[in-house]
Amino acid sequence: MDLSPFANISVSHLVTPEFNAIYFSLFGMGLVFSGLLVISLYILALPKLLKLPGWWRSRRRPETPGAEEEVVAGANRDDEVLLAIATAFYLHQDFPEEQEKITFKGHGDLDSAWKISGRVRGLSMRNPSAMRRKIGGK
Amino acid sequence: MDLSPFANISVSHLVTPEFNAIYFSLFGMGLVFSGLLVISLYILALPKLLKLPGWWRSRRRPETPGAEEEVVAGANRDDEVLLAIATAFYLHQDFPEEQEKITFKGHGDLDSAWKISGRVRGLSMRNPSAMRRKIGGK
Amino acid sequence: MDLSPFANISVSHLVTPEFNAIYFSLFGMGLVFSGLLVISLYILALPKLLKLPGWWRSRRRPETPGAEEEVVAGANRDDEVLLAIATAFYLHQDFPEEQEKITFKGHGDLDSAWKISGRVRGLSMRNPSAMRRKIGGK
Amino acid sequence: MEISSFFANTGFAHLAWGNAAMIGIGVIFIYLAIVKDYEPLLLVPIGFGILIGNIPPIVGMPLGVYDVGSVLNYLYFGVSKGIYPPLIFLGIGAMTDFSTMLSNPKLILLGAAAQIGVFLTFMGSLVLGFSPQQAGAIGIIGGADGPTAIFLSSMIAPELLGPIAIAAYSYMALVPVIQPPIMYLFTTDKERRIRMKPPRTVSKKEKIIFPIVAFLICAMLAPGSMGLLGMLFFGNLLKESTVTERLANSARNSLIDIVTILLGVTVGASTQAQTFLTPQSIFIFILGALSFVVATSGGLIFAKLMNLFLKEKINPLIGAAGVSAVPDSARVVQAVGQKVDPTNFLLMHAMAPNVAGVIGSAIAAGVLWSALGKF
Amino acid sequence: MEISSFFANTGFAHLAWGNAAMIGIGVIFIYLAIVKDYEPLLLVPIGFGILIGNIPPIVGMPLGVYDVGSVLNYLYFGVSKGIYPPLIFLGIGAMTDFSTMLSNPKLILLGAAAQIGVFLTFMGSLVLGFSPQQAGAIGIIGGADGPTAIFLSSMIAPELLGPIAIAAYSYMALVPVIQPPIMYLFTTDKERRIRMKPPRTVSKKEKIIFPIVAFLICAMLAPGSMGLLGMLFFGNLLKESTVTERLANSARNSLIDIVTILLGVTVGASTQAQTFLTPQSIFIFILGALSFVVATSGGLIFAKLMNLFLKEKINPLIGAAGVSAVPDSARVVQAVGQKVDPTNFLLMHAMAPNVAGVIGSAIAAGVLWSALGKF
Amino acid sequence: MEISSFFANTGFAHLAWGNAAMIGIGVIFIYLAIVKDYEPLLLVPIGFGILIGNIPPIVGMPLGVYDVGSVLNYLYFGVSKGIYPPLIFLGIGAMTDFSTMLSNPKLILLGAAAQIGVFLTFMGSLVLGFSPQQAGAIGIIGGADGPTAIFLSSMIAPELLGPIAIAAYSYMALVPVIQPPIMYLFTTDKERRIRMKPPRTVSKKEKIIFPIVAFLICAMLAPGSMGLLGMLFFGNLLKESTVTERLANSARNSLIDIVTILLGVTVGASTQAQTFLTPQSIFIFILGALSFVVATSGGLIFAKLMNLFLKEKINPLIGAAGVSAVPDSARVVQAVGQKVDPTNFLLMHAMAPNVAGVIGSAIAAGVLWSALGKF
Ligand code: NA
Ligand code: NA
Ligand code: NA
Repeated sequence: MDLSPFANISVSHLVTPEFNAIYFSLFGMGLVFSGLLVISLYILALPKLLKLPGWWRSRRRPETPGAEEEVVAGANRDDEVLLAIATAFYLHQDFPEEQEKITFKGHGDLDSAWKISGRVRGLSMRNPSAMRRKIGGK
Repeated sequence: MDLSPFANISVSHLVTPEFNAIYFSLFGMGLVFSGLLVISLYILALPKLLKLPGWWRSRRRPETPGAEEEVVAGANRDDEVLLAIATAFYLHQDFPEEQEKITFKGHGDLDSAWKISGRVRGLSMRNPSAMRRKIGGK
Repeated sequence: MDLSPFANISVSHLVTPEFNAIYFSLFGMGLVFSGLLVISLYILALPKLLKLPGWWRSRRRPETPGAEEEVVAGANRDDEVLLAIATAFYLHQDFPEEQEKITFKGHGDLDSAWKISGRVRGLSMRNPSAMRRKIGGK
Repeated sequence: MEISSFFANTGFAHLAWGNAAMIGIGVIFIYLAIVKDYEPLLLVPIGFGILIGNIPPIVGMPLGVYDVGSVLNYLYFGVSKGIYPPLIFLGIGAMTDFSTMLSNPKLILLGAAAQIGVFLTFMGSLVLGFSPQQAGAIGIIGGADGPTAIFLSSMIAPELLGPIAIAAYSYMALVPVIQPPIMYLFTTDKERRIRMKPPRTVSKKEKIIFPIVAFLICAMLAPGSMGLLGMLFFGNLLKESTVTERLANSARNSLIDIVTILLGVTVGASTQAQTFLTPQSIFIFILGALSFVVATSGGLIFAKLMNLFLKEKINPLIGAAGVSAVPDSARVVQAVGQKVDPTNFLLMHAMAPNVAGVIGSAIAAGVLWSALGKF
Repeated sequence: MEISSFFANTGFAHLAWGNAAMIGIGVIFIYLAIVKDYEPLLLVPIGFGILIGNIPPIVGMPLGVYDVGSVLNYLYFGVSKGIYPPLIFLGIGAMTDFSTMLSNPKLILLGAAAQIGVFLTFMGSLVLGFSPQQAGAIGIIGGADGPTAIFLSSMIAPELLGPIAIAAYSYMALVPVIQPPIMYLFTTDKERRIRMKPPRTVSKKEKIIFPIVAFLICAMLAPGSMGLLGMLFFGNLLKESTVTERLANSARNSLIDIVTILLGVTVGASTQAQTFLTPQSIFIFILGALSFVVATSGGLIFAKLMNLFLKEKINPLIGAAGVSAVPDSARVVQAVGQKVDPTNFLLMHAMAPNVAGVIGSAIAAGVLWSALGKF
Repeated sequence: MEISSFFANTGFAHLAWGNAAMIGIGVIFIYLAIVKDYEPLLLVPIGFGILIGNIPPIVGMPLGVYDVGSVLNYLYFGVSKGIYPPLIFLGIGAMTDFSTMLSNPKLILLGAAAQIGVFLTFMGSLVLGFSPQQAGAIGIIGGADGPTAIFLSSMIAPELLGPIAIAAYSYMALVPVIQPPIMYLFTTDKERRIRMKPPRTVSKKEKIIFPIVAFLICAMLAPGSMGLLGMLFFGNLLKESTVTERLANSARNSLIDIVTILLGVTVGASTQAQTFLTPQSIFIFILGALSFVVATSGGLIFAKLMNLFLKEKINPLIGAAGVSAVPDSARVVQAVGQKVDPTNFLLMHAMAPNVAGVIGSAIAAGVLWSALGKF
């Protein structure tokens, strides 16, 4: 085809025994439309679904977790705060000169950076106001 | 060679029928020198080349772009500012409590971070003082 | 096994002619214990080892380096400071309008970011107080 | 070993006019990126890659992207196997905010309408004598998504990957030049003045659930789009989940940057004049331009059609954003809209068809792949 | 080419109940990660990966992790060849502070005791009819370290990699649910109130020398653990050396994030119902749960044993941290301890067995590999 | 399976004196990096890699860099195929400021003069009985650029890659020890006092155009240098273009860090005593030291030669910076210069030959490759 690029031009290529390009293209556009149509219908439906009471309960739980959970979550929330104080104090005795830096490092390493991001998020989620936001702004 | 490393030492290795190492080394040094010499000559010549009027015009254009460009560029410059205000206002109504954060996110995401860097640069380039700097300090 | 998962259950698998799993498991636990035991013994011993005079001297050296070293290290310490001033001054003349930015860039690039981290660390290590910290807190 | 053979090895000896021309094109790409600020993050790497790719090749030394064992060949692996595009989609997903789309779902259909450019170009390519596989890969240029175009052609028409990728990225960069005339042609001044009411607030929960459901819908309908859309929606979930911020952050920064650098420079380096400057390539560029025109028109016309049925009219300009080329075409809409009414902010509304267009062309690619990948 | 064959290609046609079930599991993983905040950095990628992996496969299209030439297959390479786990250990080493361990070395033995879970589960798996290699890979689930489990099974039982990885990460995420009951069972209220005196200061020099010597000891004893522990201690040296901060920083941020994303999504995608939902997998999950229970008990009991000989008692709760699952099990210790005495801070002390447990299970993996990798 | 075979598997059983010696060397590398601050970003990874590489190998277990299928073997791929060096050059380019070189181009020639070290060492190696390919790879040690040395030897003498890489990085680290004596030997006190006038300001446009033109010149003259210099100048364009800052940023941070970690640790791990401790290696270290001495002398002498013709004299000390080893040799120049005149700032001026030296040795590598890569 490189030698005579124009030789091979023909509308007949559109419909061959084994492949009907027009038919296929219509089908393809149809599939693209139906895909995005389903998505937009789903988006329209979602807010209503989220209103259903059942959902509320299941989503509410985190705000008032079960006993076992409470212990862990609750304790975690406290220790984050108390631990910071304890750590700051204990480190203060050892490296008075570089308090801030080490305090930060100490905390950052004990409660590894790798996990802290998730943890902090977690706390904010348990925090009611953040939770409210998460459930839908108002 | 591992067994008798010193057995194989001989100046004769420098010049063999198929490879003259001395000749080659001289050539190699020559090529290295010529390469860096051409670069330094080019560097000496460049400032003079950049003085040529033709260059000026082509480089100046961005400061006074053509009609079509103007629309887009101009509009972009404005909307960055106005949009920020509009967004801030519109978001303020919805999430009064976390204005800054969301305002930033909203803007950052709409006008995706992926492109914003390029965009901001672009604006600064269209900004005359920045342009002056770009063209050469004075 | 997929067809009749329960058919193949038998304690006899633990001890076969070619592999004694019980024997092996005891050995495995032993190896795990011995490994961590050796580590903990080493940790117990280390502080005492570090007290040995020989160690002190070898570790002290950096605080009072040999003549040759002194030149380089000493000079480096000074030039970091003086160079900053010199650079700031020399750049101030050329780009009065964007002093900070360029000053920083200029310095950052001359004394490449790639190396600066190592360098700065290096200086702090030569700095007695930092050194003291490095040797053990008090 | 003769010194003369050295001069034979220096590039000058082999420099073909084609290479010189391509080097010129590479410099123009870099110029457009730096001075005109057209898609600089893509055109600078591609432009420099074109320079690298057109240093005349040396026989027996593995240097070019096509020389087995060369470094460029190893880096090109991510292009030729279609690995880089999904990773780029991962990063794009981690930086995309679908809330405007969620707040006004009917605008999504504009992103579907623009895909007409893909299929008309597909048929046009068949007419010009390209094989169905090649035609499909050329058609996807109309999707205005570089990664999608590279992914599909690496799967069904690898022999055309270079010209298709260059065409796709070139026209994406030229969107501010290509689209405005078409937008003026198909819209009246009155239509361009239409204002749309601000989008509703979208709850965090909607944002979190969206990528999961949207992925399932698209992947079920067109499994071929799974690779691209899976990563796009996965990246978006990392962003919206609120608990994986650090992963989303690395995905939309170091990961996408590194992949973009490698993809750009190797795609550029794949344009050696010897293989690139062919009549086929010229056809591909013509068809590519056509596809952008058709896609833009499709979005505009469909928007006008929708207005026949909608109570509260939409501004047909935003139909042009359906071609994606995120977010440039949305910016063009904003710019053109503001020319007639400086206080009219269409950018937010245009983002909905814009991101929908990304999904639309990924689905189209999936359909083309599953239909043409077989035989 | 028939249109009907298209519908045949759309996922719906093939959707098996198994796939539907797995998709449900994937959604649950994501739910637990986002709402319950269980190991979100792992469960979100794995959960979404499960969705991707259970889109019904299309014959002839390379889409899944097991289809040669598919993008997922290339990304899965890092899992199947055991490349990702050492890189993750590199990042973990660059963020781990061994100082609590250095300040109270006897607590290290608790990390060894917990490995009893590995070997008892190994024997249990043999009894259930698994091959020695498979049994070893299943046993290591008790190590409560995802990367270690993936590494070992990729080496000696690749056919079980999917279920083992999922089991390991699931139970690591469920540590806050699994461990507390066992901790209450094996400890008295009085024991839970034991306070431990604050750890001594550790000199910078000790921190620098530690990773070097520790690596040599472990690698000499169990060369099979070299790959994982070499990277772990190397990363830690980068962190402590004070002169390679920028390398440590990239290792614990962009590198580990990128690898975690790729590992998570591909491991998730390896759980296609067709290969995943087997009686073997059910056994593996039962054995995995067992191994966590045994490991926790082992740590608690050994702590009580040590108290028989120690003058200043240790709080047996910290024995439970020996299973690693860093740092969640240490947090559970802190939480349970504070329930009886809110002013008792066990977290620091629990970190010692916690990181020791990582080393311990890596050694165990090395032993299993060198013993079972051969025949 | 006998327990005895376990002890046979533990490293102690196999520990050869050679391994012990190499482990000692690894520790020394780490010591020099941390305490003496010699090139810590390279010596720490290499040093730890030496430890990893000298844990006595276990027959039948894929652990070392040379064992097909081992993790280290996969990571070593980037070294053995020469993929890492260009990526490192990409990052170096993205952090290099060529403005001092642009402001005083005649100093560039000093970077050429220093390459005499490469070619004399090449001839010396031939005399010692190395093959031309091996001799070329050994000669490039005199280029004082680790990545260049690794790249060339991976292409023409892979069997010597280990010792060459170690020698190159060792001597780069020892530049502050090796160079000063030579600098005193070849320069008079009066010469060391010479002051040079501050460099002129370089316009942004010059900085942007430079990498493009410089690349074309170098690649045309020595296509073999294309891989390294293409990436170096591409990275520099990303930095200077002002529109691709985010790409330059990722290239000079996460990308170069990750590649440096992997390159360092695998190169270190390639020094198993069994293959490393050979008479060849000893020759290579002797020749490497020689090459650094010759290169330094070459730069100094050529600077004095230039002064015979120049009106405004240059300080010959900066000739020593022509060996590159960026930026250490430039720092040594600054330090030695300040010893005689504390108010004389040579660092800026020394950076010109310093970066020119990088380009010079890449060209030399290209020449050697194209000449010796063939037969
Ligand atoms: Na599109
Ligand atoms: Na463990
Ligand atoms: Na050099």
